[in-house]
Amino acid sequence: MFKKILIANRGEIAVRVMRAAKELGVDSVAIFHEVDKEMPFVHYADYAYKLESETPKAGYLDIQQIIDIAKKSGAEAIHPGYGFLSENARFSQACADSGIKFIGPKPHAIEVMGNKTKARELMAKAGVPIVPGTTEKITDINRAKEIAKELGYPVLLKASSGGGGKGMRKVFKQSELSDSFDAAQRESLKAFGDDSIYLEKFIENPKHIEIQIIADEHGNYVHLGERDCSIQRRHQKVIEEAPSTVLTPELRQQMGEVAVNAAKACGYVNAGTVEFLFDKNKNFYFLEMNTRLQVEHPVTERITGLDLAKEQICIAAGEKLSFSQEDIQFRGHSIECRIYAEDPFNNFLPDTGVIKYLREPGGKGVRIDSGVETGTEIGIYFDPLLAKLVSWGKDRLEAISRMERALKHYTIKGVKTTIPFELAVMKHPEFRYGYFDTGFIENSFDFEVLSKMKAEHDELIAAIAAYGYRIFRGSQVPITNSKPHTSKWKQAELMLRRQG
Amino acid sequence: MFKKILIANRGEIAVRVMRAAKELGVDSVAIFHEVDKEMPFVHYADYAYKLESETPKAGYLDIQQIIDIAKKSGAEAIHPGYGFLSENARFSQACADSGIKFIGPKPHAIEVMGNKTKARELMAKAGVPIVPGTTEKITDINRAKEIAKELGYPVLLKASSGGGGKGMRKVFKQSELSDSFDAAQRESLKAFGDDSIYLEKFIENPKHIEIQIIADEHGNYVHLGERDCSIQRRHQKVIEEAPSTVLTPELRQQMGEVAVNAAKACGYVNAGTVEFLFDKNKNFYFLEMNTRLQVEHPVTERITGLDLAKEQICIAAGEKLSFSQEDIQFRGHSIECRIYAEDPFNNFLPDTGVIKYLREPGGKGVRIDSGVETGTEIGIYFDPLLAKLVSWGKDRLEAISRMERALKHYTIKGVKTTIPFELAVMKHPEFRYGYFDTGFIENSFDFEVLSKMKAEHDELIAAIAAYGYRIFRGSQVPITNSKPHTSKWKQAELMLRRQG
Amino acid sequence: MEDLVLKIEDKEYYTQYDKNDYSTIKLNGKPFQVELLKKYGENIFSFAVNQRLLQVELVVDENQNLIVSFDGLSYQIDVTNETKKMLGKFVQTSASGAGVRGGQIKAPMPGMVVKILVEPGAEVHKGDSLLIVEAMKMENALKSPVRGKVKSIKVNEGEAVEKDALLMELEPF
Amino acid sequence: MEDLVLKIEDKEYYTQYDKNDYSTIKLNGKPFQVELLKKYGENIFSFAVNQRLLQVELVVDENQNLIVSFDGLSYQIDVTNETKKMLGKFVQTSASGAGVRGGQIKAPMPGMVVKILVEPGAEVHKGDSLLIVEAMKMENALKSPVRGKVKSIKVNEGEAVEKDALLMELEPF
Repeated sequence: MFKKILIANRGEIAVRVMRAAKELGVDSVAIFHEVDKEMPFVHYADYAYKLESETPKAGYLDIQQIIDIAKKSGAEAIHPGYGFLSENARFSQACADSGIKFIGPKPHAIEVMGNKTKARELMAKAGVPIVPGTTEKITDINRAKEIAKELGYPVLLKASSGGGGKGMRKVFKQSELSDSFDAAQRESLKAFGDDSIYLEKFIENPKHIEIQIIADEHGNYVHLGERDCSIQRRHQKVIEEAPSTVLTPELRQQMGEVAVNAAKACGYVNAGTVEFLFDKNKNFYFLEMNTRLQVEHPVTERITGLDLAKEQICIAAGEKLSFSQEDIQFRGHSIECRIYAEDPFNNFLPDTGVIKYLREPGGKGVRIDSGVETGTEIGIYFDPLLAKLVSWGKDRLEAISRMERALKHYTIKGVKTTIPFELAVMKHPEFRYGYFDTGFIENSFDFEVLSKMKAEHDELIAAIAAYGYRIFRGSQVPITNSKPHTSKWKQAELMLRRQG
Repeated sequence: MFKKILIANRGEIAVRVMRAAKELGVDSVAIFHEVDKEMPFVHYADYAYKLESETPKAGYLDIQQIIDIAKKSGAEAIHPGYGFLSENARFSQACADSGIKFIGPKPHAIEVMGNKTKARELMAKAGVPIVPGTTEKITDINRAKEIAKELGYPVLLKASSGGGGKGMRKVFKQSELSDSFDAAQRESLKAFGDDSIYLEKFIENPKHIEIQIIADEHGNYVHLGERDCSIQRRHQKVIEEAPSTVLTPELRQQMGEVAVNAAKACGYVNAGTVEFLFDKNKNFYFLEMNTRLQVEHPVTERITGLDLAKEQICIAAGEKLSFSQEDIQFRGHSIECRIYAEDPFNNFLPDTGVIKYLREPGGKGVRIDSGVETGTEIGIYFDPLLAKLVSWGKDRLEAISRMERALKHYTIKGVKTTIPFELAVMKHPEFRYGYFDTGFIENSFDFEVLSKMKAEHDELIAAIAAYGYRIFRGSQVPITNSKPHTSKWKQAELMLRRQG
Repeated sequence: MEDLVLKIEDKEYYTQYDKNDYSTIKLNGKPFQVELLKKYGENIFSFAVNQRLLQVELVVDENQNLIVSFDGLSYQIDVTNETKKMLGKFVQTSASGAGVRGGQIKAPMPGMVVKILVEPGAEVHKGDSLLIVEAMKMENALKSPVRGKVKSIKVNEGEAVEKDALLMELEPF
Repeated sequence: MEDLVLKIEDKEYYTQYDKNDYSTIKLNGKPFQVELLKKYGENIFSFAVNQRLLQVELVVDENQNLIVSFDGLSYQIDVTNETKKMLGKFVQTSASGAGVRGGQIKAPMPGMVVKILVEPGAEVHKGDSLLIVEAMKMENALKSPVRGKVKSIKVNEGEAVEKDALLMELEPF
């Protein structure tokens, strides 16, 4: 096992990987840009090195500087987390060239799966079902029009070297194509430095179902069941769960085997996820493979009992998987709510500010993976994910009711968060009964619900407001912040004991 | 199901029961003495009523006042937590008389099991193995001397209506008997209002192993495996785990059946615990039955997946158990560390003060049941239990390594806590290999270890101290609390994007 | 203190105070017992209303409206102008609300103006996109809250803007 | 700043400062880079020492000793008297330490004196029980830290005492 590893990431995922390292007795090295100096992940590490870069983000993407720090610090391996360099084949290669172990797949697997066109070809060859579409990189709007006509509307535009919903656009009719193509190109260029776009048949309102797989360097492959990540806003997941309400054990088995074949086809090593679109007729189509740990990995951890981040480190250290397919058993149900600094009342617009008060829920069946604390400043430099709240229950309804009580107690002041939205989803009949797809927020979720939640407490709020006005007017707040004088009580208690 | 229940307790256990209520959609009513006004449990409730009493503790023991509040608030049932009125048969009776459901066993079961003498008789009749000893309540030192001689030293003195280690004394030779008897009587009188003492043969360095049972009102009994609670200081548990390292599946089955028989013998309903002394030859002897939820119930919850507090409420609402003995499966290993405001470097002397900084661990496999927050004042009125930290792992070593990383991150400033001690136990070879008994702290644990933990970081601490002295001298602290001016960064970032 | 009328969302509460008892308040004739149990820090309080516990944040916005936040939801309380003035003296004023206020379109967060979709003098309908601001890698269309005319545009495409910067002024019809 | 000698537990560190660089410190000739990264609030800091992160609490006790707390352990740092004096001006003094100090037996916490086990003038050995104080329902025997003679007893049985109250004075042999 390694003695020391570097975590080339920030926020909650850096903390999560460091926890795994600590439990394995491995020291963690954090890297951080000056703006992140006070973030919890820096101070959770055993060692921390500052990144020098023009912008905060550039530091976390600076392959050479990160490898230099790894060498200087004596780190033997690098965990990339998700985002940043996690799916960058050049980084994986640069690590290998420097004699540092990359905790993730080999460059080849990242490269193939990072290229939608190559990935589709490979998957088709491996017998993995794929969505009808082109294998051509398109930068010309006229060519895009031709292809869209062939496929038939609706079509989906995707950044050809993208991921995470950036540069993605649905187009329902030809008149919308031009504007959407422009926007997709702009976003794609900024996010990935490549403005080529890929077109495919748009599967309307599918479920997003993905299979977690894991593979060691000794040719052992295991699938760990599915996650249903259909609750999305802006094509980005916001609530995930395992297992899915729509899979039978047979279908789970079948999709698991397909996912393992997909992984084998690219010689995959380490933890990875094969994403599928799942339509109303229970057909599933390969969407993409994420060659890294996912944000939503905790729901799989919770129902399997495995620690995926620890498994990743052990695999990179050359260990064999300590379990086989037959050992994997699922227990109960787990849900994750991503807590974003966004305003659900205003189209999930990201919010910034300083967290001036933070109170986290706890107790049975509740897990929090957080990257923030009271006093943390949420800036504009990075994605606005603050923390992940994960619940477990012996069945889905218990997981939901536990999530509800946890969300209600989760208090974050200073920035707007997705918590009220997630609370409303937990109460939503379609979500509760499991009938939902990726169109849930657009088609099923009535944002008026959030306003109705207010009406429930109108009267109590009015009473507090009335009290507030009186206090403010008299400038007289009848609250004793000072504790009652203790010696009075103590004296009384002690006297009583003497008599007793 | 009830609409509203009252929780006749305070601190972490009140919060724990309220969480269960919230998940069942039941409103919680807190009761609190003025000194507890700012404690989290009050503000976690849906409703809160103030207790009027001469001393803080007296309020939580005032049966009539609590029942009056229950009626006034519309609560249909009362959960007593542990301690206070939880094992008071008169309280269970008074609830029944007032038409309020007591969430716990019937008065008869509490009464029988609360009386060591009666309990022994009943258990002997039910075929439960018991420790040799008297069935006589003793208040006369001369009678105590006679009996001790008969049993042969060492003997154990116990408050005849006691529990929790109060009024308990080991006596190894006759010359010590008189002093110990006096002290046991004094403590017993204060704690339970009864100075009668009970003598039994002292089993040297047994393990303390207890079986969790649960029973509904329809005659269904299920046992939920054991907890090993052998790590004790002052006869009070401080670290517990499930399963125990010394039980075989057969022995677990056998002890489980004995525990169910014990429960059946007193017509037990609700959750309860049958405690056993477990000697070196794997003999087990009935110690007592706790007719309430235990502090350490979370470790059983974690390996069975059940929510015992919710089950209690459902049982009191007249529901049948939703599982049978065959449904109970154990998964992995769970450990609980009780976080006390005590000084492990000074004989676990309770500490008082204000928690001026609190940081709790989180992440996979970690559960915290806490009763405090930053700003909470820890006074002298109640037991110094601040919180419980519970870890789970796929095996015992993973549970231990996870507990270690969680304890290391758990920061409580303002009062001394048991955390450094618990960290040292996790590293202790005898604990790690599972060879320990109730004599662990007295016989096996070398408190010098705590000093040695210091030596590890001597040099780093010296460097900080040296830096500190220089700063203090110059009164010049080179730390920027203010964040770097964001608009500079933002401007740079935005400029870059425009160019990119 | 004299009685006042509070308005929350679209409901009105006629509020009567008890001269001698701070904690007794009548709303539309219905009595409430209000007790302030705890202060958590900056503007966060734990109240008991008829023994019901609520943790709320109280702030006053730039227009002297009291904003009560509870369970992640914000309630704006309207009162008479006279009451507002008194209020301003005692409670900390929150960071000004962002987004749209009256006919002013403000930047809801720091970002860059990517595209301006309307011209001065243009007529816009409620819901029409006015301009696109990029922040945190995402493009966000700012939409018109009213039907009206574009009075003036205060920014240019490609311009970096601070939170709350005035972007555009509308003249509602 | 001139060099000084720090003592932690029983180890001595000869400390040399760099005139121009605050963060460079030599201990017994070995160089350390110390950086103060963050302040959490009252006396709690996050330091990096040779990039190694430590969250510590720094307080100064009543005797002007610097106390560094780390991972639940407390380290007492001894320096020359002169250094202590300067120090006192800049760091908050912690609540006074309780228990036994010199020949004085103090109450380690608020409680009640249940029993006094020795008489004035009595000779006591190290570890002998002197008196029993009850707190939080538990009886705690206070033991003699030294071999010596009981000089005076300042409390009576049944008396309630505050934390740090002087209970007894011993004259060590």
